[in-house]
Amino acid sequence: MIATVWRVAGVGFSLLLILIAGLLYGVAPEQTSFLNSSVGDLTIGFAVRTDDLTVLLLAVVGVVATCVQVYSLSYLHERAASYHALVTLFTAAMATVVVADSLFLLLIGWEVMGACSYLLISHYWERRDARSGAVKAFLMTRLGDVGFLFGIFVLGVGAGTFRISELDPAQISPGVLTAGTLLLLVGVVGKSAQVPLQTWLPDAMPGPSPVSALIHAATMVAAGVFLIARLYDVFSASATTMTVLAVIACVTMLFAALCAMAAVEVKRVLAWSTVSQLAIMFSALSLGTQEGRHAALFHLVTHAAFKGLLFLCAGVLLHQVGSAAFVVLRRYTRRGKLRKTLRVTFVTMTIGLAALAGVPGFAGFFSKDTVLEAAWEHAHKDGSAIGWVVLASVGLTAAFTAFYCARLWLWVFFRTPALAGAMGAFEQDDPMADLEDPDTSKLKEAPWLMLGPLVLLAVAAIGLGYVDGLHLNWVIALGSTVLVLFGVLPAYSLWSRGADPRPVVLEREFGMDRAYHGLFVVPVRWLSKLSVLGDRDVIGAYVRAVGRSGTLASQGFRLLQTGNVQTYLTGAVVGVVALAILAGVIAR
Amino acid sequence: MPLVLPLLLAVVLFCLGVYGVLARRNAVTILMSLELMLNAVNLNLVAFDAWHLDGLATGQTLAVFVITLAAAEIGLGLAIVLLLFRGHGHVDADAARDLVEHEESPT
Amino acid sequence: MTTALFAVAGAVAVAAAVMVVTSRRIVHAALWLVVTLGAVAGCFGALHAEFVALVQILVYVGAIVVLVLFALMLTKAPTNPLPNLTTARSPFAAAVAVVLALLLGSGVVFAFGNQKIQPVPAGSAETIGTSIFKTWVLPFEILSVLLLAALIGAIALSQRKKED
Amino acid sequence: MNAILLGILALPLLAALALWALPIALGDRLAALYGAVVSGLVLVGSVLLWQRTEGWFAYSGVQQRLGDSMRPLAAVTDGPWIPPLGVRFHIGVDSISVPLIVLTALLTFLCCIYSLKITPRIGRMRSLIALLLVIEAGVIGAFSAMDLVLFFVCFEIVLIPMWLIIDIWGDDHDRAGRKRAATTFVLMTVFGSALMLLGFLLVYRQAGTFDLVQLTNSPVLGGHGVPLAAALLIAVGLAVKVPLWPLHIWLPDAHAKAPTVGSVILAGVLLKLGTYGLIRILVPVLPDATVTIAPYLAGFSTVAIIAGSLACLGQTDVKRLIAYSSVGHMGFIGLGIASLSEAGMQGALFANIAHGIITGLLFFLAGAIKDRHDTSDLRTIGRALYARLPRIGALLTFACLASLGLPGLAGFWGEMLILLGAYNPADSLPRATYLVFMVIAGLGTVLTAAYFLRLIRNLCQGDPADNPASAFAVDLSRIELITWSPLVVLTVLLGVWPGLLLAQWGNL
Repeated sequence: MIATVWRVAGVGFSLLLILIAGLLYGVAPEQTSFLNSSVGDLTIGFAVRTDDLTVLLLAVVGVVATCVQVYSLSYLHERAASYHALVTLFTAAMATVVVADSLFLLLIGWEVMGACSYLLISHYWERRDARSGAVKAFLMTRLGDVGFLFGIFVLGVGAGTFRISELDPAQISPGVLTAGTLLLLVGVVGKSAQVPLQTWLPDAMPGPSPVSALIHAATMVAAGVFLIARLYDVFSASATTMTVLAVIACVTMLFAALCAMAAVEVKRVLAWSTVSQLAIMFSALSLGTQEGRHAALFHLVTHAAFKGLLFLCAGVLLHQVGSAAFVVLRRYTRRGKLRKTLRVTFVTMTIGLAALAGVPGFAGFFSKDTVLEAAWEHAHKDGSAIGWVVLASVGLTAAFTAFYCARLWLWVFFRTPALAGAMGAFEQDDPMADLEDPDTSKLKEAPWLMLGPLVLLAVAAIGLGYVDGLHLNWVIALGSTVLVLFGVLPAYSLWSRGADPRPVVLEREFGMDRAYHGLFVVPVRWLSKLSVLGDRDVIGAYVRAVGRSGTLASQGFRLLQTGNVQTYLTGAVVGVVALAILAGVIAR
Repeated sequence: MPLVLPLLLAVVLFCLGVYGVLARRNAVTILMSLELMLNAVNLNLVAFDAWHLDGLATGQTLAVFVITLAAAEIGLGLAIVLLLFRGHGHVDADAARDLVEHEESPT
Repeated sequence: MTTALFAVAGAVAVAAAVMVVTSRRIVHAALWLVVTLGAVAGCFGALHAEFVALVQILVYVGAIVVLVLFALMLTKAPTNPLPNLTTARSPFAAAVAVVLALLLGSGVVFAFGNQKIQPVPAGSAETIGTSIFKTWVLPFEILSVLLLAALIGAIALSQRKKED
Repeated sequence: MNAILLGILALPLLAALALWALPIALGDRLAALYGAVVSGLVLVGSVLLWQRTEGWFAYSGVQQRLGDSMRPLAAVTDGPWIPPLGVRFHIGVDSISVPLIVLTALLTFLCCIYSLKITPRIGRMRSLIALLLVIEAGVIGAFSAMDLVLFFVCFEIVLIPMWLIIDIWGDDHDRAGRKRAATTFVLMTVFGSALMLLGFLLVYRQAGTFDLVQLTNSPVLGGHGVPLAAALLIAVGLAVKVPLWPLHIWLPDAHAKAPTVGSVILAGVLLKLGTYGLIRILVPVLPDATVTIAPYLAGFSTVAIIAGSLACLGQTDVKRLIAYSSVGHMGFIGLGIASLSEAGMQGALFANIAHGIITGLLFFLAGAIKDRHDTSDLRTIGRALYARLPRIGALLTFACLASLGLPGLAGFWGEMLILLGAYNPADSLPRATYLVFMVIAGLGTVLTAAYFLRLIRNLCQGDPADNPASAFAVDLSRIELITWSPLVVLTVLLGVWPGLLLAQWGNL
């Protein structure tokens, strides 16, 4: 009963968000603040605002949340009540972030999202990887949030107010501005899993797929982009932060794309792809121009649509086939079995992958092109080095993206023409996986409750491209299509030869996860043992020593009691004499 | 006669008494030296009475009282010495170590 | 003249006291005690405190020393010279006594260095009797109670246990 | 007004004495009921005291002298108590002490209700309730004392009952451990309060009065010499109680061996005496000396945060873990006080209340888990608590998230204001060191998150197949729900609307 209540509440709330977004569309931007209390000369309080950015994000969050809630109705049955409640709480937190005008209200939404993602990743808490993935996710985002909090302090105290609308970059001294924005950047990097703090997103995949779709594709990780867009004039006012952002974005883009190319599980590929696409949005923002901001937001919207779609399709694969690993899915590709039975999923996943790869005509193509155009204009007209770097890296990433999308698509849905189905491609670590025919009798299409959202998102993945008007720069459009081809052809040729050469360094994702474990987790565990022993043996020893010294002293004095009456008398007389002398001395 | 003469005599007698009490081994000789100390006190009282002359002969009265007190005290002292003798067979004050604290097991 | 008498008696008293404290034979120590007490009684006489002198001889020499001699007899005190007369601490005790003597002596000399005693005979039994029974009646009565208590105490202490 | 204050002071004491006078045959439930009624009255009385007091009476900024316009205390009763010593029975409340008094009354009331059904295995309920009431009276007396000696007396009254509670009703398996823990607790605290008394006497010698109101108006100036010595003594004395880092080792043992009710009162209320003493006595009365020792106090507090969190990471006993987390949180409060800025002070006061509520809830939960498994050792309790005791597991997760300072819950605002205070401390304090402390404290919050999540992972999550439910593990009972729901509601209320408390200290 509780489960149905929360299911209805979940779907209702996300629909409500869409309704609010609709109502607020076109309303003049204004802010209201409430529950303020003053601390010294600063006021700590809450404030909300509505403007075009809020409406846009509310719409995106609403749509994706509705799709996820509906999808989860049939996807998930055990512990549904807590699941739906947490997803609703998450959606509310994301809405708070989007609507907040006071930095503290934004921080509250920001960290409640982190907590919800922790709880939802560990939804299947009987699985080991879910437990460890959840803790890693929360700690890394929490580390980022500490930087975020310090950033709020620096900016708030510098500008004398914690209200976003009142943050005027002119009043804040450049040093404080750069420090504040850099610290906020730490929070953003933590939350959107950019390079230094990126290892938690791929490990967050054991969570249910709808959660991955909502949190780790569309909303939470995009909150960083939203924050920079919201504080865009503050961020663009400090050049150093922009260069740092550009560097981080470009590095993450290439890093994530390379890792995606070597991943062997559908959700992990999509996770790395999300990190890479987010980096593209950040690179657009780092240009510092209004076109950059517009391109980033446009890419954010389209990305939310097609990445959400892809994760939900992966969910269907997981739900129907039981696993999303290439090695398992390949067994069902004989005579196109997978394609024919999961027909709708196949079509929608193809649309999603096409949009992600940037195949012309799909939403991804248009949004990536706006990013390329913004980079080109910034580089060409303003002649800034960042422009050229961003242009080059986005182009390269487009090619890589096309490569891993085609690889994923071909390996999952199509049987390689190579001899004996290219046994060695994925199975070298799974010796008993002979490619015999699994009984595909039980394989059947997902229920309509799951397919509905897929179709809706598929339509969005195509339609959204045209929503922003068709002002295309033909040269760049042609260039990006060529890049996509450069990505797809190698994938096709490798697939046709049945080989999947995964370099070890990419497979282990540059060893960063093990390095972090060695650098931080092991020393902290060692320090904790030291602290516990320190308390028990070092400080405890001193306290016990004080106690022991008491008893030792008393034993010492007991020796004086010899039992001889005369010694006592002598002692007494000596005492009297001494006192008499003392009295004499003092009297003088 | 200078007042200080009897007082110095009393001091000497008193200190001899103290030495006797602290140094002598036999309990009875301790009591004897105690008597010496009391005599020194009497001497002091009488000397001050002669010097002060308050008309009431306070010093000498107190001397008489001290003498009676000494009598009572020596009676009891000797009773105790007899008990010591009966208990231990000797009256050596140095050897009577009953008051010592026995080393019980530390708690 | 009284000063000379007093000095002689004092010297005798001190000599006898030294012998009491240091003599090796305990019975001799008791007898030297008699001489000391007699000399002190002489000193009282020199200070014109005749009644106190007489009481001193009567009570001290007559009663207390006799009691001591009885005690010596009862505790079978050896008459031959004792080998270890004083305890190991005697030098320390002597030092303490000497320091005490110096302290008290200096105190007395410092306080009453130049005082003189006028020889006014006021020690007769009649003056002592009037002062005891006029001003010092209460202490006198309490003293009698004290003597009674001492008496009972002595008896209780020397009670022979039924069993042994 | 002062009748109410006198009432809530005298009522628990008289009730305790009356309880002892009653015949032994008084049943446990009846005694608990009696305790509940009395502490309920005290709670109502304390809430009545909560009226719009004119902000913080004591001394705020280091330079900004309070001037003559001393804000009047509420509910003042001022009578001569020991005339020759000049000691007066001077009690009064203002916006600092009222929230703490309400917290004390609430926690004691919840403990009495909790004891209606759930009683420790050994010892009689009758004297336990009486001891709780005596502690409540002592603590409320300390919070409202406006005279140094009266504060000291109330500070001491509280010790012996807590010692008895740990000693008699403690962990029934380990008798020697119980006794050692209780004795270490009392001896270290008494050592601390002896030093504090020395400090008070030095202050008396300097200022000539014990009265806090006069001392705050004409504080003992001078950053070196006797005022510094007095400040040091008082600081060390209170630091034992706070507890700050090197003097904290009595806390884990005391909590591990105390009964549930004892732990809640010890953590929720007794620790606040130390921080309240710092705010009420050290800062206003010895301003310049406090400025001299503030960086060291901040240093020790930061070490306490890190050492406490690290120690938690290595714990296997639930109650010891929560006790060490209290060391970490009190380290935060110490840092807030040592920053001597408005934000820092308000953060410390807010964190005081928040810590009392959240750690009270945590100890109730730990006690419930311990009673159900008869041990508080994580390894023997087993894992997958979500499967066996879903509601208690959910509540434990909520309490852990609140305690690690999740924004939106009470734990966040205190720590955030403290970090803000450390960001711009009072002008006379070395800004650079405080920035370093702020960064370390920030990392401390990550460590705090680490050990709480580790607790949830090792206790609540896990494969239910290999963790069968223990025999008498019944999930949340009705009495527990009633006792804990006020704490949960307060945590959320203070988290969503911090203005409720911050407005009290608004115009510093």
